[in-house]
Amino acid sequence: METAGQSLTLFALFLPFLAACVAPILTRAAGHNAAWLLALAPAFLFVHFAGFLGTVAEGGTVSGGYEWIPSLGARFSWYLDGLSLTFALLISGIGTLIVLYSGAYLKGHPHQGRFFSFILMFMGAMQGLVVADSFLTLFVFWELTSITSFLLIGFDHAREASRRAAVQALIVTGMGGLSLLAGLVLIWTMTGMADMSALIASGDLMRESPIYLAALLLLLGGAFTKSAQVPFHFWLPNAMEAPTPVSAYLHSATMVKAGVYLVMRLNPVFGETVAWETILPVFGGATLLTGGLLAVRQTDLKLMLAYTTVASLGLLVMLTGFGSEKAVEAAVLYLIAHSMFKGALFMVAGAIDHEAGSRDVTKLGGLRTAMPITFAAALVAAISMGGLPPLFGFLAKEEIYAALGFADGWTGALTLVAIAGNALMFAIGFAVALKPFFGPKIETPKHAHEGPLLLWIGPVTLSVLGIVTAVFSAWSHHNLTDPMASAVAGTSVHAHISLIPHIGLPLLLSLITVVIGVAIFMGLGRLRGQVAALLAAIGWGPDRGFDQAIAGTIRMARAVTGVFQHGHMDRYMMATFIAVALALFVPAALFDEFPEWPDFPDLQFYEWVVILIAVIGLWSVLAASNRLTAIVSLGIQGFAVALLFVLMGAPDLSFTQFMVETLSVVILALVMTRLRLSPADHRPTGEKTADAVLAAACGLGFGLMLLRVTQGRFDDTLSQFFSEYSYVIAHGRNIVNVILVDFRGLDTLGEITVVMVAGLAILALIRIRLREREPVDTAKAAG
Amino acid sequence: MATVEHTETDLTVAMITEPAQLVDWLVIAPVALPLILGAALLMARRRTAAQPVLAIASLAVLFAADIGLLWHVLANGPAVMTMGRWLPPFGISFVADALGATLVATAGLVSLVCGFFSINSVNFIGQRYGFYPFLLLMMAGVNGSFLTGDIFNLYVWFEVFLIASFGLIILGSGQRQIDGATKYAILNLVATTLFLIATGYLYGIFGTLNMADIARKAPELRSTAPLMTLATLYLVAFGMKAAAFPLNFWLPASYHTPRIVVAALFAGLLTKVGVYALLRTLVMLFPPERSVLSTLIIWLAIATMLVGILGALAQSDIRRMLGFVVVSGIGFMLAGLGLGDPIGIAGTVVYAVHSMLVMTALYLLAGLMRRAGGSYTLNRLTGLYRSHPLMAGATLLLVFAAAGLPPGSGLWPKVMLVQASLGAGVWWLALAILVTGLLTTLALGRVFVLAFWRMPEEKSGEAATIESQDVGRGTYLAVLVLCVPIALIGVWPEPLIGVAQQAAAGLLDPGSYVGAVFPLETTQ
Amino acid sequence: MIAELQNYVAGILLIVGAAFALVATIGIVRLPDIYSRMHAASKAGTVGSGAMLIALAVFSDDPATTLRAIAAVAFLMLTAPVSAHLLAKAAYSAGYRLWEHSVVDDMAAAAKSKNQ
Amino acid sequence: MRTLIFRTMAPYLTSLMVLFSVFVLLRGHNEPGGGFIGGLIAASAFAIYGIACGVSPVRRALYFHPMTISGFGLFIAGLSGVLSLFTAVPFMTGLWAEISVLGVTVDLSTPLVFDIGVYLVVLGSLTSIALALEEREED
Amino acid sequence: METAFSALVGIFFAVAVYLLLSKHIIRILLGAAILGNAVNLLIFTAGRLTREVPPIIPDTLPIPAEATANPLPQALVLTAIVISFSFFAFLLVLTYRAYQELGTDDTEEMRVAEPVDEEAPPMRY
Amino acid sequence: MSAGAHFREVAELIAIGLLCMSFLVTVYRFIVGPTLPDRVLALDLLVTVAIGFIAVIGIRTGYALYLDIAIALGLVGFLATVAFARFILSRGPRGESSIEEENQLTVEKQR
Amino acid sequence: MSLFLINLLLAIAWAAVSASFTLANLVFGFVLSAVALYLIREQVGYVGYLTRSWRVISLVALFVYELILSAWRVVVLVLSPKMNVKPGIFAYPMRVDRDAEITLLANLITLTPGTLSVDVSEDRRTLYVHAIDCSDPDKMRRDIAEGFERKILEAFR
Ligand code: NA
Ligand code: NA
Repeated sequence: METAGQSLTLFALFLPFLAACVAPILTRAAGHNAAWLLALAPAFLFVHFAGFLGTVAEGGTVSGGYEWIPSLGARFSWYLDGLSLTFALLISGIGTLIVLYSGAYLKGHPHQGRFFSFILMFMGAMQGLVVADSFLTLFVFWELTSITSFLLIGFDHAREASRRAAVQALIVTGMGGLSLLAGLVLIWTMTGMADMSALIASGDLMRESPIYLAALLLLLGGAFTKSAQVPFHFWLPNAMEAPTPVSAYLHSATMVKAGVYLVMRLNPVFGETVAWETILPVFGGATLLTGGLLAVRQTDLKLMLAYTTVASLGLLVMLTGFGSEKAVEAAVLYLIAHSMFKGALFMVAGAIDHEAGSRDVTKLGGLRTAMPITFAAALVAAISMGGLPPLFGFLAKEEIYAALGFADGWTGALTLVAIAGNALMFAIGFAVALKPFFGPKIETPKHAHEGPLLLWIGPVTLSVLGIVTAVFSAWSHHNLTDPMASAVAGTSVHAHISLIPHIGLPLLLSLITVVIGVAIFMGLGRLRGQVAALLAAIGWGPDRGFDQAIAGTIRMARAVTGVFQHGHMDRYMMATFIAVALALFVPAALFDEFPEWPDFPDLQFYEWVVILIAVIGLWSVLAASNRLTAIVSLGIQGFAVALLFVLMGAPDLSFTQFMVETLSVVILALVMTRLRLSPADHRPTGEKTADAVLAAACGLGFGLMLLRVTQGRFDDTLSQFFSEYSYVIAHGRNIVNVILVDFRGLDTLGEITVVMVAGLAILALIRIRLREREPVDTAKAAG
Repeated sequence: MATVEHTETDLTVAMITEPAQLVDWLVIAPVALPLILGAALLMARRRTAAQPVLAIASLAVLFAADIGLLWHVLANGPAVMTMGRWLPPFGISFVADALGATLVATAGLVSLVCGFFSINSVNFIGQRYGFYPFLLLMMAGVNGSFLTGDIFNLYVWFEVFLIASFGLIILGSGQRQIDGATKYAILNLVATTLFLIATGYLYGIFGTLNMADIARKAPELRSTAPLMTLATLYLVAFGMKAAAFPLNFWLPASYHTPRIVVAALFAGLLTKVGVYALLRTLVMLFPPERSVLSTLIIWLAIATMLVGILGALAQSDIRRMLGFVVVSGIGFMLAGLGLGDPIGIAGTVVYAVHSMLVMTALYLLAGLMRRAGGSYTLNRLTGLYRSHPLMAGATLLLVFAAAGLPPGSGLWPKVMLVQASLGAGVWWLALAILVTGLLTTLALGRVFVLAFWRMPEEKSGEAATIESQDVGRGTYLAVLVLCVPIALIGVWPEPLIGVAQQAAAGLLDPGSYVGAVFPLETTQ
Repeated sequence: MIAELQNYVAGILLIVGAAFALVATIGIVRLPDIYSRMHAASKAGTVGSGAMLIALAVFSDDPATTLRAIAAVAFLMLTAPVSAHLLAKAAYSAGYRLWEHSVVDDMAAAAKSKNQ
Repeated sequence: MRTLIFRTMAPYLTSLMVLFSVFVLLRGHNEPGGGFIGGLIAASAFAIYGIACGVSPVRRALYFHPMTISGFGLFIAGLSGVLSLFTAVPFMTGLWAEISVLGVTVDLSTPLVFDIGVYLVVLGSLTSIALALEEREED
Repeated sequence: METAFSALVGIFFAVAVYLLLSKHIIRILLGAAILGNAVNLLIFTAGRLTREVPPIIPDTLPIPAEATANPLPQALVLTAIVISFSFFAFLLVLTYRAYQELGTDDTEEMRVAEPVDEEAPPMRY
Repeated sequence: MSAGAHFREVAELIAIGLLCMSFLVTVYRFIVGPTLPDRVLALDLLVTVAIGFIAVIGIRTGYALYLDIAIALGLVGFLATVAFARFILSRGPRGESSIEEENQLTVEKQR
Repeated sequence: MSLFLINLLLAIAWAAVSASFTLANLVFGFVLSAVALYLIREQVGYVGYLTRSWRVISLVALFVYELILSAWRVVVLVLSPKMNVKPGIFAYPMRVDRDAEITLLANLITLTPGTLSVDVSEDRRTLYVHAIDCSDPDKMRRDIAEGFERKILEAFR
């Protein structure tokens, strides 16, 4: 691990964030042309990571990192094998194109700088995610992708649909993030492994671990939400509210693939088990079909693409969970292909929208002459998507069928699912690529013509790359597919597929797919109507469910809050004392902390009398027919307490108690003078009884506890000390006073602070109102 | 008058003979400084113009002292000063360990920031009737609570900050303030009285009040004294102070009523003192009792988290919502307490620091939003994203921080607490923590979406009745200043987590604490 | 000898004082209205407690204590009539009526004539 | 309360009580009493004065606002603790000095200063409360 | 003695709690005042009781001649009395102001901070 | 023990007994009322009796220091009465219904 | 002059309560009482002369005597099995007209047998006195006029 390389990688990982910081400034200075400069950041990343291609192709890995949170045993570390490297290259490569594309797409937008900033941050997050080694690094970047995508999806924030989509994405992927966190931490806590590299090296350990299933489900929770697997698929099409560059980026190469990345990453550890090979194909297959079918219904170019993305993600998950090296290889090929053609198609859709002013496939037509370059790019991408030669998509499609085969009922079913899904995607792909361009020219809101260089350079590049990588399949296999597939499979895998197809079952299946696809393409309009009717019949979906869940949560929250935060002071107080009573009795009962039965107290008769007076005073406060009597009664009990202090050798206390009691009564009387109070407490007897029972319980509990405490031996070391040194060192004969001003002077300091603050607070309470009423300072006399 | 005889006595049996170093004074400075300066400010009550300047200068000095103390403690271990030179446990000891020093430093920062914020938001009347003295004296109370090593003295400092908080809450003197203050005052008074009651019992059992002394005596007394009931009483008392379910009601009933800077201070400081006291008593003094209570505490933690965050979701007024978010945060801190292992306790400490910063910032931010958008209610606030992008940025950071998402500080305590609960096999606690995180995202995310993203023309109903005002730069700055440590902790939490682990270790094994207080008897 | 005398005098004063106090309290129970009761409280009560304070003064050997006890009596004498007066005036002004069998009420007459 | 008898008596009672309060304050270190009780007595004295003669005379009599007195009390109580900074002993360590005035030795000590601080705080705060409440009566 | 005092403390607490549970703040205040006394007696009793001998050192001796009442709880109670008195005074004036502002001392009618018909938050986005 | 001392001790006990009776009788008046001034008067007398009580305790225990409490009581006990008088005075002229009720009570009691 | 006297008296009172008649304590007491008097400076008006102090003393003696007598009458009244009282409030026209004298008179009346000062009329000429036995108000008026009021006038004029 050479340090220079390490720090360069670190720099590369932070570069997008740095670029994000300067983006607004740059954009303010250079307008949309800032895109050229800003694109240098992902380009740098691309070049930097491309430098590792050789090492990784040779089966090596690149890892590095820095101490980050040693206290938790977490490093900021990265780990590059075939899987991460391929992803890194896709992210930075497509990222470069997207930045350029955004330059044109949002040209003149008042917040273009902000947009650059967000998309670069997102890119940084995504980049970090795929190269992260330590769990915490991974998780942080994972959550950052959720957050930045929230900002991107809500970029068009003035529209409620955008905001809803953003919240939806945040909540759904956030939920997944939490699940992921739980899974990672579970593994971390139970096995002590804190790094991906360590985890993938210990598959057997994991598979036999008792936490296997829990960890698997938690991690898949993260992956499935992020990758929009049924039933979490709904957020992805809604996210199309975002500006098209976002869709092109997030939903082709990056965010949604984070889940796929995670699933692939975990394959060597969690794969080859029944759970893995059941859950993944089932969910993936369901997602494939759902996505495909729902795509049919759409007329918006972006939404059509979005649902096919859902379908593709399902396909990828299904393949990864299939459980063979071939399937892994197919998944890898398809992933690379998908990133290129889907990115290109989204950008095309955006370009059409940008230039023609509409994305509705039924309202577009005949644009091929107006937008020839775009058209060409779209066509090439659609060919790849349809799995036709000579594009990379073809290789992927062939390999898929080769992998699935028709070995048994299970694989057969999956194959059928794959065929259905692929056919649907084939149809949609061509619908997107052909319908707007062919047929009679339809007038569009804007007069359509070819966009500027920045707008088409992206799709063209990706389309061309689709051809190049397919033609030079040996190179791409060596450098991308094989290392990545090896990493996913956990063993060395070599792809042999090329544009020259093997005659056999896979080719046959491909042909079937094409035939069905063409049929669907032809009958797309009718099929659209049928699917729409079907969905209308069902009438409910997770998307509506989301709204209901949110509203329901808020309603439930209001209900729960109404129960606990009801605003009734007396019930708050009751809760408090119920807690107190429980605290006094339950532990005492469970741990035998009640006092022993006491002897009858040996008091002098006058002591009894004083106690009696106290009790009478208390009773009188309770029984007072009006509150004024109660106040005077208060004086009686305080007075009795003061006498008790006299009898128990506490002159200072008695002194103070007398004074304080008197002053309390004085202040009470002064205040009462101004209050017009209706006579006391007319509550129902039931309430009074409940209060009385609770009060009696608290009183009994406090009394018993005190008795128990005083029955124990008492350690009077402190008081001995005070008696001994009060005069000798502290020069005071009144030990209580010496404690107050010397031994424990700090208590007194706090106490007088309380007195002073209370005085000031009371002054404020009284005066502020006085001033409000009379603006002129009446307190002038106050000096 | 009795005459004083200056007899020669052997002082070593009663007093500490080593001279106090200047650096030892750092232990008392966080209390002595604000107290004396607060008193001085009160004397200068009529010089309203000078009040903020003097107060902020005082708070700055205080913060510098806090930092000095933290630095000293981290470098040299717990620092002790026993007042009046009396040997502990006879004099009142102040003990600054990692926990106390960290919380004091955080509180110092929070108060300084709120001091800045107050320049624009505290009017003449507020200044004249003691806003700044209240603020400084509340800091004295809060710092005293964090640093004192004597349980009765802790009660005194509780009361100091409580009464100062009363003063702050009523300064507005409107109907809402008065109503809120009434409930706040009465319920909090009951809570502190419960604390005092428990302390009375404790004194009757132990005959001492020095916490280090209690910690070392507890094992002997465990078999004979009703420590279980005592510990439960402390749980109830401090649980209520900390606003733990089901005794949390006072907080949402009052925290939204005072002026916003006051609410920010309260949210940042006060409930944390309750949590701190829970840590000190249950973890340091009564560890076996704490383990018995741990299941209960964990369920209370879960309930606090969920009830808190559901309460937040139910609100339309941002301030009320934040009150519930504070409660929910208490649940997180209780979780660590309930788990009671090093990582859980450290998680609680990290959460406490995080919450002090974030909740203060959020309340201040609510104040900014009110000034910029003319309202506190989500039903009326709109369009701030366009008009106040910087505020939007700060809001995002704070929302993510509160929800425990990167790059905010809240991620780390969440991770630690999940780690601790999964480590302890308490998966439902982990679940609750994560669900609460999600619901926090939803609740606060909605604030951002509605107040910032939503545009004014869309909003239904009448226009905001209050004209939006100019947002003062100083105020802005205050919030941004708080954002810096929040983001910093989010990105590089190591220092804080390290300190928190030190704090947790100190609580779980009070040997160093006891040793610092009783240096001569370390072999005990 | 002096000590014995002190004991006896103090003892007698104590009993007398306590008896006065008791009579005062009986008085406030037996007498018919607030104004009459005040007579008992402000006279017998004060004399009773004063006697007991003087008992303390007599009993104590310390001149300081003796002086303070006498001072206490003086303070008592100073405050007792003022509080009685205030209470009576307040009660009267507030409208608490005299006992129905009272024979004269010049104050009411004065008030009536003033109102007319 | 506008009664001639009370109004005439109150000033004398007040000064008597203030005297007594100082007495209680000063001997508190050796016998029952001290700053707190002294302060309470003094505050009661001013409360009586205020009730009898109205608030303004009391305010003029005190010259300083009662809360300022209270603040000053806390200030000197706090400072008395800080004095020990200069003798290298902890906060609030009692320092004792004998000062000879007119041939009589007077003991000055920080605990005494502290207790005076307590006295002033209590006096100031409670008087402030009483006067503020009494003032409300008058408007 | 401690037994009798424990019982008395129990009664004090019971009465205090009963009053605190009222709906009227004035009664709550009376409860708070009694609660303060209850706690003071509790602390005082917890430090164990000694009849009549105050903790004061005679003029002629350097230390007390006989066992005195425990001075520490006295000091603690003194502190507590002062504090609870301050709080009591504050609460009282607060009640008075509440009465002025809200026209009631019935907590059921004091619903400004937590209004009965609180606005629901927006359900949309 | 000398005869005088013995006598004094007996006298102390008698005095305490009488004072205790006084306390209880006063408290009786307090509870019975019926008017607020009656109760205030009872409280005032209670304080006066307490002064005597403290004096007795002072003699009984030999601690003269209790005297100071008696002095303070004498000075401030009166404060409570003043405050209540003030209170009675200020609410009186408004002709509040509760006073009417109290008068009613008084009349009934006396019949 | 009069202020000085009161000051001195207070200083002596101080020495008495603090039980130390050393010079220092007296001086200290004097300073303290000066401060205490300063606080009430506005209210301190006319005060009698030292030269008539003996009359004051005789007034005090009369007062103490009357007080004990009064207490005794209360005892008799209260303990008599059949309580035969004829209470009432009578007006007493005063000759004294200075505040201090009125106050003194009123207080003395209160502390003496069967009478209690309720109020002073607004014109400060009439003292309303509650008497427990008001069967003959004129006799009571006479007693006061020739007893306390005369003594007061002697002592202070
Ligand atoms: Na609090
Ligand atoms: Na209290």
